[in-house]
Amino acid sequence: MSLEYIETFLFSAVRIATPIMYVALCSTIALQGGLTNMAAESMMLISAVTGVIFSAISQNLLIGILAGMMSSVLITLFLCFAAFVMKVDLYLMSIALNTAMSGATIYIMYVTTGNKANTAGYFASLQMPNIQIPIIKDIPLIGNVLSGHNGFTYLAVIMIFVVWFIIFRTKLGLRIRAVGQNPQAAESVGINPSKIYTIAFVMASAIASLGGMFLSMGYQNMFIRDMTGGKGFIGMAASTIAGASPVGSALLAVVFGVAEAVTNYSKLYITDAQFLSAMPYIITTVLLFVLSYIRLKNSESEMRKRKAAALKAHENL
Amino acid sequence: MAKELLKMEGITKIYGNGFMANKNITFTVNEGEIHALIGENGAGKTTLMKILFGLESCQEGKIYLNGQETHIENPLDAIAKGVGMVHQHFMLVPNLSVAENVVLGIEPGPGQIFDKKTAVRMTEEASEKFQLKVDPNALVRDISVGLKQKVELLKALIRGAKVLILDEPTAVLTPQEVRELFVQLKSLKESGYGIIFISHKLDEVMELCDSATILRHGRVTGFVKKEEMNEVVLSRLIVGRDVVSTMEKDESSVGDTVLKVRGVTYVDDIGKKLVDDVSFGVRAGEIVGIAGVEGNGQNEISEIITGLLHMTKGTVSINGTETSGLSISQIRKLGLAHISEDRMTYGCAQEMSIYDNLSSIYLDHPKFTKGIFIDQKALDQYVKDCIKEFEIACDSEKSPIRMLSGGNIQKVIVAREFTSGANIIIANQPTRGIDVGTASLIHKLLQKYTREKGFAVLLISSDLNEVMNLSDRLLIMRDGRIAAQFTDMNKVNDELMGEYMLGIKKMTEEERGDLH
Amino acid sequence: MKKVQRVEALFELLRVVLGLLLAYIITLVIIILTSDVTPQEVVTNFVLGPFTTSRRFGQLMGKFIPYVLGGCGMCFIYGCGRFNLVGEGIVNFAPAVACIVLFNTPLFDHVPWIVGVVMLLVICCAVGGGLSLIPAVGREKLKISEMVTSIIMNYMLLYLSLWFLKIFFADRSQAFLCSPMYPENASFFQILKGTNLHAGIFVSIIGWIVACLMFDRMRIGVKIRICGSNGMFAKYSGLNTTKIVLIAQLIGGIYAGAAACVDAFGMYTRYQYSVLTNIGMDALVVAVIARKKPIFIPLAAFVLAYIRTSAVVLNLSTNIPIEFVNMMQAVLILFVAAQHFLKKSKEKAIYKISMEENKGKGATV
Amino acid sequence: GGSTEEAATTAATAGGTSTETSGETSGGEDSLEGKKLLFFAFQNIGDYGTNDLGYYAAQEIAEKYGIEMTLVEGGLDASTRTTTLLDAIETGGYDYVISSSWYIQDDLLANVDRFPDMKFILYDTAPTLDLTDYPNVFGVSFRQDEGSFITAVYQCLMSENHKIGAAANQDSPILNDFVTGWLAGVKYYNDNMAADGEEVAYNIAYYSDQTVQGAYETVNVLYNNGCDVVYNIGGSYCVGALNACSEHGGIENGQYLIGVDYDQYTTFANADNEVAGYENLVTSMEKRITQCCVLAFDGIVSGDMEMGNHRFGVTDGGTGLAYNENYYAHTPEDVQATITELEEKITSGEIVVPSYYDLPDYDTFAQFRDDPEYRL
Ligand SMILES: Nc1ncnc2c1ncn2[C@@H]1O[C@H](COP(=O)(O)OP(=O)(O)OP(=O)(O)O)[C@@H](O)[C@H]1O
Ligand SMILES: Nc1ncnc2c1ncn2[C@@H]1O[C@H](COP(=O)(O)OP(=O)(O)OP(=O)(O)O)[C@@H](O)[C@H]1O
Ligand SMILES: [Mg+2]
Ligand SMILES: [Mg+2]
Repeated sequence: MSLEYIETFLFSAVRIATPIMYVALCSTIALQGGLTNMAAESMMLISAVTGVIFSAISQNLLIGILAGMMSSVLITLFLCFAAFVMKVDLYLMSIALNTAMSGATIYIMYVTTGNKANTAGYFASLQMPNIQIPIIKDIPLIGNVLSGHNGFTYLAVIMIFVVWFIIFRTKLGLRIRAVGQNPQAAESVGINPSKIYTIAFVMASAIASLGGMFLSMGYQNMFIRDMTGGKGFIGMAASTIAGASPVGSALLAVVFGVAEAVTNYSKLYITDAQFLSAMPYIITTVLLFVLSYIRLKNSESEMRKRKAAALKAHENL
Repeated sequence: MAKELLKMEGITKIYGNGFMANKNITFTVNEGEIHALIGENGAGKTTLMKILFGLESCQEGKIYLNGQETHIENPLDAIAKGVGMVHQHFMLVPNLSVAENVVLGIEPGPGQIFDKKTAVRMTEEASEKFQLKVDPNALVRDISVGLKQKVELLKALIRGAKVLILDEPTAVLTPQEVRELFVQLKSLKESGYGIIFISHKLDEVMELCDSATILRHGRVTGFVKKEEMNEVVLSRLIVGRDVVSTMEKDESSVGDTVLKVRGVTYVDDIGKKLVDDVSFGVRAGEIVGIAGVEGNGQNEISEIITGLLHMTKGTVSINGTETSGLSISQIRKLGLAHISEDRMTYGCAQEMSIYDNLSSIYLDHPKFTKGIFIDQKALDQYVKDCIKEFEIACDSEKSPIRMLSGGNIQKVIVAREFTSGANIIIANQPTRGIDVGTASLIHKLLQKYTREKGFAVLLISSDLNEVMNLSDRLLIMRDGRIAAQFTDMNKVNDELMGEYMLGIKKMTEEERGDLH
Repeated sequence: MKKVQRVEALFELLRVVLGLLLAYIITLVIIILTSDVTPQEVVTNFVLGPFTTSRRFGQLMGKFIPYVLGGCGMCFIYGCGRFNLVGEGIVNFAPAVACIVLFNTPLFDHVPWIVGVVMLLVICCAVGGGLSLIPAVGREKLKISEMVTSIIMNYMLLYLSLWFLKIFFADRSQAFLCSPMYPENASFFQILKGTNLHAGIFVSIIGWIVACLMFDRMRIGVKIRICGSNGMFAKYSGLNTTKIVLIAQLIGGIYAGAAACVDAFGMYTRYQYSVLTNIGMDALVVAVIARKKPIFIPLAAFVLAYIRTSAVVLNLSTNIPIEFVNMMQAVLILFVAAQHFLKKSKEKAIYKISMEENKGKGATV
Repeated sequence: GGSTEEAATTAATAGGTSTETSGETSGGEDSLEGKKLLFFAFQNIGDYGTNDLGYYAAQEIAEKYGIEMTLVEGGLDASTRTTTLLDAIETGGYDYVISSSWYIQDDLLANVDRFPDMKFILYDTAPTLDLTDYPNVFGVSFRQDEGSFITAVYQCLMSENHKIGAAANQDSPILNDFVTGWLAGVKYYNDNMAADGEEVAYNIAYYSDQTVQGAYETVNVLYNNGCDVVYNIGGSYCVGALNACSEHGGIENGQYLIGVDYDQYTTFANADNEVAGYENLVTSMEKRITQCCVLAFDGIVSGDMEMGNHRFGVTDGGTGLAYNENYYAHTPEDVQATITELEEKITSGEIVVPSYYDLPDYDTFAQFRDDPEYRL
């Protein structure tokens, strides 16, 4: 296997990991607030289509991205209204929203273009450019793997830090964590948990929207129906497995990226396309079980140790 | 005349289920005053305070702060207006540090950035100023209950509260901690704070408070100044009857020890020893009472016996069979029934019908099942009998149990447990928060089943009258151990029990005698 | 108290009916505003469409049949508070396994129709039950969100069933990837010729009756309801909550398997799923509309099948994409499942009653 | 739904003018006035693939004969697809129906006898389909194997790396017919045309999912693995393949892409909105659905063609490479000559291209695909 081959393989792993990373970070924020964000799929879908339409109409990438983000925030506000004001079960509403957005994006596409499959021939969407990183690009292996990616990919890396900072270094982050662990406690000091949930979800939706727009405005330059294809759920699984740690979630997203890249490259040797398609999901499921098992055993043994130590301390008294 | 800090006037609160928890309540708190709010469990004290703190809204009534009428929309509003509350159950975030908990909601730092160092400094300063020593960097989940209480106080004080609400702050404290708390509260009072103190312990109220408002069934039944306070007056206002009404007791014909607890120790998840090497037994035909301040291991004992909790060490045997390794249903089959202290969590499923609630423990019982089906006829008959025998007031056995009043819910639970075919009953707070009529019905039933059917009853209660009146033998728990046993109930009185419960006195093993 | 109970029941009903109406109206307005279709066209096609021809009505019934079974299954799963959505994947996967047996073994040779169909059902149900246990066990034993596992598994099952189709029973003479035609003894015949109303409806009816019996009359049903209503109480009553919750999800899986069976072998002449069918998700919606009570499932299933068929008819005559119904579904769930929808009015009504009752009491005390 | 009416009204005016292709049927045209044509897209139009190609045919027919055309889309919900079609047929009063055979064939054939006066054109049928019992159905199937055979040889001739690739949309029968012909082409080149040691290696990869992204990832892997001329057998997802090709430098960098189904280069070049990277499409293997459907319609109307399943191949122009400006610009003359020669050999029957449908079973095909030494 040549070096070049490995490089291109790793490069594509990073690319594939990008949207998963966004979703993982988005789910991380929600998980820190004590909730599972099941609606990442819809957040991505709506922003993907809105971003394309607005960037094509305005011929301005920034406006496109902002519009995409806004659309994602808007549907998230609807979700929050349903879940925290009208008290619909959050998961139920998220699932309903996912179905709704799959339909709504098709409907929007139909109303604006008359086409129900994709926007390719109708909107010339602007694309986030690929970026060469000055110094890094000249380092042998690393340069070819890490440089030359889409702008959204680097933005995702920045987002890891941003999310970490928000959660662990800001007032809002403290409140999110507090609400996540004990909403009553937060409420007793005047923090409105519903408000914090909403803010957390809105932030999450902004991040997820970048993932959605990476698909339609970075990776491709068009919107295609149901183009997220379950990435939202894989990202959610990543952050669940990583225990809501921003860095851990991002790393796991890369692991999933590698898994999918392996799947893609296996095509040259294994022609069982359908089986290969199932691979990333099989890997995720297995990881989910194995890592959860390890985590459970660890925390159990930790608890046993703590108990034993306490018992000993008492006996020594 | 001291300045009036707070006045609540004509407060009426009806919960979503149509239950009236507060009815036309009026009371005032002055500057530099500790005002007691007392009443039985369920009298509506917490509800009233939740209204004041903006956690619940009321249908009628006005609130005045410093003489001005105000509307308190939410806790933030309350805090801004100088009301602070220390809740009955701690409102702390376990995985955050003390400092983070203290400043939560008023975090220091420029803009949105959280400045942890300043937070720690603020906590240190406040802890200095109010003489509440805490370690700002410790994680809350690792500190003791007493310290947690201090963190709660700090939380309220650092926000500049002038009116402090303390909802049963002493329930979980050790006597030393209570002493310490009282010193701190008195010094706060000197500095002009107005404090609302909720407690079930009359001695504490009489020692600490300047005046008291008494509630019963959501209504004010009296207002007493410090000079007029004495136990008789207060308890009469609280329960609406004279406390000293000992029930007639038959001589018991006691049998074998059917419930044996031997060397039971329980250490909780964070390593705290909640039950410490407890051994005792209950014989057929006797009621053994366990008294103690809540949180001294009584609950854990009852949960260990019933199998809800797994002990760390020791053995429990029921009718001669050890329970370790058995499931709850297997333990029940050995002849154990259980009235849980937490009615709404363990005792019933609110959304389900009375019928389903009555049948919950019979779903594997041969008498009520036909293969995979339920024997509808047998069960219908059983439910009808229960409703009749236990005088459960309901329109239909198919209506959800949450529609019933607390007393009637308790009757359903008692009916189910008493008729389950068990001969040992763990009755944990069987009459908490229910009306006098139902309470005395339950008392009569307990006695009847013990005397006539030879049941063994373990009665755990924080209601001293109840344990004193019903028990044939009384144990007192303190710090997870049995601190005392009384076999002659005529020699027991409130004060004596109090001393043991509060740890002022402790019996030696000889004094305790045979625990069976 | 009786009055309070009546008010509660009334508001419960009102919530469902109003929710449906609102969702309906909102969607109609959106369609009329955003497309060039006239309100008249919308009403004739969308509102009345499903009842205009027997084929359309048959199409409605074709959707209704699996919805009933899937919805009953979700009553058990969702009823015990779990979000196990693997039903979606089961719909694709279980018939694929059944097809392997059908086409690769002699089991179905020369057996009468009833035996063949029962065998199909047994296989699908067994596969469905087994699959739904995977997320369930993950949740109860390892604390993995059953929702995350099940959703990931759905994609896995989709591709695995395509893989099975390809390697085990694809009809290589066809233009696209599909199985050979089902033999007559392994499919549900059409009851109304030329429509989708097929014999699977008998399975649905039986399944529904069994679900109702199980829910109300069988021990397991009561146990599941207790677990769903209050897990702590269930534990206290001596019920093995872990086992019961697992069984509930097993039942849900079995029902999903049955739904898969009637859909795959009733609606189509060959196995030809190539994407997820959405029946699993729709089953959840059906269960929500039915308020998790199997007795109301046929009604709820009919409502959803009606809405979905309306969309097809509208698409047929105006080319408006079918998928807009998905938007409607979200609004519907919002109102039907919202605890706060109409809560204020309900509280006011209850407040009034209890004030009156208290007044009455005051007089007698 | 504006598109349907538009087509109908423009068709009315253009009816009499388009005589150049159907001069011999001039008499019959007037009698088509007032007739109705249904085009049923088994999924959705706008997919740049089989749905669109059929739609173009329907539009062209409507225009040419001045008949009213209605579009109905089946969508992605399989459970409503066939009933939607039957519903449309029963309620619309059509005279002609054009549809792809995919997914709807069985149900349609089971019902066609109820509409003896209606004529059906089913395109992209399996060559094995026997329509003798269905006198009103015209099947259009293709020798995609022949076209792909030529494509493979062309790729071999063009490849600098001696390594070529094909990405197939799905591991399904029709696509495997493409693959069979393509493999035969590569092997034919290696056996008969390549100099010693100059044999061409090949890679085949199936998409993992039928999406633009799936095409992109798959084609990307082929280029990464050193294939410099790649045949993308997935017309709807060409944009993804183009993306991958452009990222590898495109034609300027010696990386070629070959499209499928229709002349994708010309179509994209003429599109209102530029499709990025289209200039890298050196040619396409055309499977002329549009033309053949129109041809079939002409034949039915004029009575020149018998009903039944017809198979269009290189001989009658049904399949073959698109000789467009880009092809001429980038293909050396000797290669062009070789390709023309090859076409003639197929037409004359000197070369017989194996079809997937002739293979005894899937395993034979799999062996042929996976083992470079295996010959049929
Ligand atoms: N959310 C609620 N909905 C309906 N009823 C409630 C609710 N919360 C409390 N209640 C009922 O209101 C009554 C008063 O409760 P409250 O908590 O105020 O009592 P309390 O005086 O604080 O009792 P304790 O001494 O046990 O703390 C009780 O009967 C309780 O069951
Ligand atoms: N935590 C709670 N949440 C919801 N409802 C509650 C709660 N606690 C109590 N209730 C309801 O409050 C109502 C009154 O409860 P409470 O125990 O005070 O009864 P009560 O008025 O004293 O009646 P009784 O005279 O039978 O004791 C009942 O309808 C009960 O179901
Ligand atoms: Mg209270
Ligand atoms: Mg009461």
